[in-house]
Amino acid sequence: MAIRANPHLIDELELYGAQDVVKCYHCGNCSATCPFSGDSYVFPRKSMRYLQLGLESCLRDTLEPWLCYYCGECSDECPRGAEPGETMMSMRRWLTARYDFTGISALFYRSPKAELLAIVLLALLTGLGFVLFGLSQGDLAVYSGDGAFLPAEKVHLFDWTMAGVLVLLLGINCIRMWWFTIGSDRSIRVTPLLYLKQLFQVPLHFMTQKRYRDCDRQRPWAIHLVLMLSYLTMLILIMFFLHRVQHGPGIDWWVHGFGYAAALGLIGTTIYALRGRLKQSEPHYKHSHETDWIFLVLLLLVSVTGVAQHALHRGGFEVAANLVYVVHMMGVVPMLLLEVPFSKWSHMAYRPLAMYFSAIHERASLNVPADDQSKTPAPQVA
Amino acid sequence: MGFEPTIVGFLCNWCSYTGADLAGTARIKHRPNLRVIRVMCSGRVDPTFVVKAFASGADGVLICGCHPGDCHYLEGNYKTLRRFELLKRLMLAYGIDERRLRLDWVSASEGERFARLVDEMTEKIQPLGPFELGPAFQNGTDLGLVEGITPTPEVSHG
Amino acid sequence: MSSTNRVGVFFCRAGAGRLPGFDFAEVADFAERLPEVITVEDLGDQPNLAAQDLVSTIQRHALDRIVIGGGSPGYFKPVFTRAMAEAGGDPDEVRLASFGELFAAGVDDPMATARAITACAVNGIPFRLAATPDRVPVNPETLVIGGGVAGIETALRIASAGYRVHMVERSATIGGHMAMFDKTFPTLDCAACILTPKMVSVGQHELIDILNCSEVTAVSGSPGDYKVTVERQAQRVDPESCIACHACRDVCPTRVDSEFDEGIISRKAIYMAFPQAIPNTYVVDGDNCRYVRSDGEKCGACVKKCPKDAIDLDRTKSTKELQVGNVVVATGFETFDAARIDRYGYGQLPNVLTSLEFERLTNASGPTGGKIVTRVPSYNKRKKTEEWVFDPEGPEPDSVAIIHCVGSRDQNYNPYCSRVCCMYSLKFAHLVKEKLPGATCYQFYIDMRAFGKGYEEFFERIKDEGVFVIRGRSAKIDHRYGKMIIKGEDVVHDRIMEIPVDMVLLAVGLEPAHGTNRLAEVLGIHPGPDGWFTELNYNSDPTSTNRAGVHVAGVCQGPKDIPDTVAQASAVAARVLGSVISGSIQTQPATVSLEEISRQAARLADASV
Amino acid sequence: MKDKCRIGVYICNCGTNIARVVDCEQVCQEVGTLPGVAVARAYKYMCSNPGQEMIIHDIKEQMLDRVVVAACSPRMHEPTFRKALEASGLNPFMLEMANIREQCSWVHDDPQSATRKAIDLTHAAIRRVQLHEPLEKQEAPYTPTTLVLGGGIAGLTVAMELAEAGQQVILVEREDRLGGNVGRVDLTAPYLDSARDILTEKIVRAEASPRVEVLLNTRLTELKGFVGNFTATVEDDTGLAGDRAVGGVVVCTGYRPFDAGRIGSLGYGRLPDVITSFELEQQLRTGKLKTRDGKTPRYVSIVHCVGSRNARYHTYCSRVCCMTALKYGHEIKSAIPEAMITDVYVDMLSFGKGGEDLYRRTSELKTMFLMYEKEDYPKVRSAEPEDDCGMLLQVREKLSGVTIDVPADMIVLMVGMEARHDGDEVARVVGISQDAEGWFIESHPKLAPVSTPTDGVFIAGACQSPKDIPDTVAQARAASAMILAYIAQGKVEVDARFAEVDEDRCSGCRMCNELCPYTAIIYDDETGRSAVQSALCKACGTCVAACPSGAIKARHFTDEQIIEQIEGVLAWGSNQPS
Repeated sequence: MAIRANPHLIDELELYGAQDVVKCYHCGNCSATCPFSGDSYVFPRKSMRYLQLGLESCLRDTLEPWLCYYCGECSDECPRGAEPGETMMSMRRWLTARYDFTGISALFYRSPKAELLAIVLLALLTGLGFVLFGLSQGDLAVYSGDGAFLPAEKVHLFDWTMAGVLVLLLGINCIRMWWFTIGSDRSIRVTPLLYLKQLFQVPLHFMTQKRYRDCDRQRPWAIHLVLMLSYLTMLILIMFFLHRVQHGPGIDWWVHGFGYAAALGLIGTTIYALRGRLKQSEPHYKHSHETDWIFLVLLLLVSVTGVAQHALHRGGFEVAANLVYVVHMMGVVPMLLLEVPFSKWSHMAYRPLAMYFSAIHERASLNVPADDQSKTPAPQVA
Repeated sequence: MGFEPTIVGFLCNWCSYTGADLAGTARIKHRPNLRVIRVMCSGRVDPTFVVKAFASGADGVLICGCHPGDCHYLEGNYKTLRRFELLKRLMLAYGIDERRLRLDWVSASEGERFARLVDEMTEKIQPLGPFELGPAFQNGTDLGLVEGITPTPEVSHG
Repeated sequence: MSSTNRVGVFFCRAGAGRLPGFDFAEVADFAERLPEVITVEDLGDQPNLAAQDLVSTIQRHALDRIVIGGGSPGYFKPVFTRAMAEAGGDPDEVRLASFGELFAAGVDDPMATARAITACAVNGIPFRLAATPDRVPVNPETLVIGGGVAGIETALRIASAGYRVHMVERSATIGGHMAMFDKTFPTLDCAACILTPKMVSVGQHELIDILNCSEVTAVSGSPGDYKVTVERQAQRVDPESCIACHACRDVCPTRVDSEFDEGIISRKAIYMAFPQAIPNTYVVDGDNCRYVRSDGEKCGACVKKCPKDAIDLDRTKSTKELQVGNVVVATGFETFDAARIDRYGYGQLPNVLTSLEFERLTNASGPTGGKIVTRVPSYNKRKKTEEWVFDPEGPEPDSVAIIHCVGSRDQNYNPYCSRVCCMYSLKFAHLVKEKLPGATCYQFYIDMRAFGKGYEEFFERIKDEGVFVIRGRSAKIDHRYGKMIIKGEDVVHDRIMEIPVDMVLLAVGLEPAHGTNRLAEVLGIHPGPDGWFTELNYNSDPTSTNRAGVHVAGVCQGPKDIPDTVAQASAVAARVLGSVISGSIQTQPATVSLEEISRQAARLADASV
Repeated sequence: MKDKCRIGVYICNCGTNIARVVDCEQVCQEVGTLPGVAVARAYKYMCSNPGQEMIIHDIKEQMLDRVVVAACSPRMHEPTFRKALEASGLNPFMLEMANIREQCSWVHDDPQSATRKAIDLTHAAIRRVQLHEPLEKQEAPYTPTTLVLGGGIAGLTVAMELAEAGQQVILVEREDRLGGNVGRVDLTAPYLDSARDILTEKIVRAEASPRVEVLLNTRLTELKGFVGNFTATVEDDTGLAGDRAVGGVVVCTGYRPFDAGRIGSLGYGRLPDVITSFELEQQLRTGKLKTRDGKTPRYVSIVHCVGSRNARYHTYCSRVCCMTALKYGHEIKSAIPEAMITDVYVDMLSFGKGGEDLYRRTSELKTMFLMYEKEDYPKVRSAEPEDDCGMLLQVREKLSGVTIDVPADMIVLMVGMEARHDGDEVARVVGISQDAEGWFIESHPKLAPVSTPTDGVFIAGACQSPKDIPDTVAQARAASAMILAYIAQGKVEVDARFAEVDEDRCSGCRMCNELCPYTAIIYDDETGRSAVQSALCKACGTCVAACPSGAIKARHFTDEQIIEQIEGVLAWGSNQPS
């Protein structure tokens, strides 16, 4: 069956940042340059072709954009300036929107203004909510302990509720991702055992980003890993030790020690990334979608306010600490609620999942009698 | 080792000789049995040349010209065609197998056709074995058909 | 056509990259004052124009002729034509005032030319028709710069008509790159068989003077009568006396890389580029000669050895003044420096060769006598180092990969297509298959550009010979376990190829010869953005330049294969002969008066009625 | 006479071209002992300067009076070696060549039999050359008027080039207007300049020039005579014929577009909105870019290689279609900015100056490029109402591996170039040949790209093979250069190889008079003998073969020479014990 070409898809992807893909003339240089492109997955060229031809379903069902870590080698050596790296990035944005069943993601990527508006609204709502809540039950001059403006156990409860919502939203999106990429693929048969056997891939890739390290340039991997681990540390601290985190004014080194390290990591890497994007210092910083800026700014804001409330609390400026806490929450809530399921941050789920799915796919397709896999091409006699 | 016949080819300068050259530039391999003699036009091929060739030990004779209608000299090859009919009868009279003599058309662009022609002709003559002068032929020579035009008889063979 | 046209002039700046520093306002101002012009609009650099807006503009002003001005106004013509048709006007009355072409070629007063072009378009007459050239007397002698196949062809054509030609060649021999080639595509006849007889004819022709080891340093004068200064390196071997006996070469102690053999073997400091060189005499490479470098202190062995006393190492460079009517520039090309792309490993990996190196390797008169072998390590006693050399008895490669578009079609290097690489790569594949029937041969290409007579047939034949053609540009060459691994994507079969090969041939593209810019300055002509000389008009005058009597032939105008080069070189000869036979040369008019335009327009209108 | 011959025999290795298969040393040794042979040498490149010098040196030093060169085809280098003989003071006709490259080393693999053949051929040449006679070249005046066949861009360029050099031109055009196929084009690739401006200039100048005689609706029906002295018979539509004396002829008859209807799957002729590139050009010129039912197309598809690069139609590439298609991309986008353009191609041949740039710019317009396998043409069908487009084009897209339906309201077929249907008539009249595809054959693609085997007749432009405008103009000028060189010389050398009648032996039967295709043999009533007019004779030798009394002699192809050659090629075989 022939698939109908959709000449408009390329316009759509342009909104997601794929401005230069039109220039590609398919020399294949990018795929051959990419250290990940190999036996079972050959990219980025093929995905770029799907995009140029508007083969929406092919593009939706591919895992390839998630296998790319954007080292930028391909873009550097592209003879036409087609920016394959950035195109893959844009496809990841587009895929995020496709996995998202609510359509919010698509709205945000296509119209960053809408995202900004949503963030501001949600922030104001959060701020208002927390101020009203704080005033209703606590004292603005108390940061922790009894009568705290924002008591840790309540915030804790709030955090866990929010986490529940996030997991639900992201979970549905992840299932959709599974359906598109594996579930609906009739050409392979995946046994439950295989799913189980490969499950280790998810935490492995989540924690180590080990594939990223195979890129020729290792620095981006290191930066990304620091950011990722810092964030994870912070997440654990907040989700499980919030009480001890907020406790003070004395320093609880067992908790705060980790907190300091994580905060340093977060602030350091976000500033590095922002600086890089401003100066376009590295290939993967050359092109910035509006959502990239929003994400980084939010993350920096949240980290800085987190550190600030901690410092103010230690310094005895309880009122200021509480106010900054509110601002902190005004950053945290939109960041988590909007970025995690609908925008850039969803990739922390999709990427390890993609590694998992690709490993499954690879093994499952080994069972299928494959066409000629030999390295030497058949003579192309007409 | 099989018998390798020697064939004398009369090729017109404009089409067939060029076609044979084209077979060369295109490296179309063929049997090495043909010995080409260039004439300006296939119409130049005097029947005595053919007789002379057989008399001198050729196992076959191939005459090639431009395709009918394409002659560089407008209609020289038509004249060849008419003359060829006569020649065939002469061959018959001499008792020469008619497969040993062939007239065909090769244009300047038909290198491949030329190569095929040489191969075909060689393969056809091979089973016939070396050409032997029949008595009739010798009589013919005695009659002076060939003698008349043979130049200075004192030429020694290399 | 009545003389009361209602003309609208529209300026489109988009794509004005061809017009650096162009003052649109000035031309617009000029256009406004032309009698028939009703409206002048500057449409800025919007790339897309809405037909509906244009229709209403046309109807509002009741325009019956439209002139689009700009660098490449043709890009906007269809929408104007459509608008004109929809507005009920005559679609043929959409005229172009294209400034780009003359700008690129370079004219003395570009704004005056732009005004004239606009006025011509407003009057509905092509600029080239209105601008009738003047004729000035011409000196019948011609200077040909460059002794490659283009220069040779031009010189022979002119000389065979009975006119004198001076041929200036930078290197020691004429013949250029073609003399280095083994076979030529697609007929595979040997380059030497075609070229050397022509070289012989040039050398023997009494009307052709060859000035080898010479360069043009200054040109003055006006069209039809140019004074040219040629600087000639010291002629240390008297060409009249030299009998090419090699005695001098045998005693010369200095070895340098042979330019003719692309450095894969060496030559002496006194040398003849190749045995068939024209002029067929030895020359001294002053930069490397031990005697010259030491100011006569050392060596001088060749002088004593010469049986004809033809060598005088103390001679110095000389200059020569020539008076000519026409100058033909045929300076050709040099190949892209493959070392610029480090992932191909050229210069590091001994068996990565450029196309010219392979031409020499496979050439019967080359260093291996035409045997295709790989380089092997060998101890150089003189330099006391290990180096990789071609040994005629060395190992033959089992597999050869050919990478197309090296340095071409790549915005990081040269964005243009070099036009000949596809075909010569196919030729290489054939030579490999012919000489090493057991070898495997791979071609990595992007688009197969087999466009000439018999080329596509040649491509088919190469495929039938069992050459693997892989669509996909190879990205890199790794070196593992003593083999080179070439990595590329086979984009048609969607797989990554990692093929171990013994030899890689880089189909390097063409670049303007060094010194092109300086020569352009000396001659007052213009190299384009890619560095090739700009012709006066791409379509109708592909061999003339903005300076009357200065012509471009062959690759220096843009990459070309041999048949196209020969055709273009003969075309230049036609221009030269046309002028010398008629005794006068046409100047290139850059402007034309308004009176002349209206006079011509009236004539044209009468003619077409 | 023969005994006293001193023959020099030179065997060329041609690099390895000959030496790879033929053992040149063995040839040298074997023929060196033949009677009459004074010297036999083998050398790497006989045609190079040292090679020629060697021959000249030997002629002088060894007192040679005849030379045999065993090398490439005489069609290639006979003139070269003749010049060498001349340079040494020998008559150029004292040369004979043995073709041991094209007809031996290049076509045989077995060294032994190839060497045998080379020896036989060389032997024959040695035998033949002994009977060569010095012939004197003759000169004839050159008429400085040129006949240009075809009024397209090539013909107009030749005409103007010659007219501007002050020479007379007769421009013969079969149609009722000048301009040819370029006249149907609006803008040129890659800079989108006006084709009309280029043509108008040339046409107006040609029509106004007192030196150019333009004959419209006219054909060349006969060309008699020889270089410098042709008589051309031109005939117009009404059957009115006239003779013109011309010195040279330039054939610029161009091409015709491929008939797209021959490829059924593309739907040309079946579906109204499948049009050819020439029809699109017409729409662009008139500003009416519409589908057949008057709508503005939203989807336009351009299909490359229609009739080109396909063994069933034409194997060759038509060279200009890719660039033209890229140009259309821009033009359609300009006329209809909202249109979606798809470009279905095989390989993108944007090779000329500015070509790659045009390709990139067309890509940037979001043109969708689809690649199909050569010969696997897309299939066009009418769309269903729900498809929201006029037609669907099914392409097996190579770079994605997916079969794709491309929506299209208008499909433009880039029809290739084809040799004109009247090419064979032209070829016959002017005496040139055509290749298998019908293109005129040049003498040599690199040595003489515009010359033909008939002296004084040149070819230029797309009648030789597909070409774009700059290449056509270059070729047209190249042909002008050849003509101008003749004009500058003012004379031509006439082939010394003509037939002669031995009056003593001629019986006056007049058989030859009828046979001669050039009516060069005239019967003299007074003497009762026939005589050949040497300038008209083209040396075919038909009369020689036919003369019952053997009275006619073909100079340089005498009966004796040919018979000697026959004996030569067979000499070795007859010496062998059978």
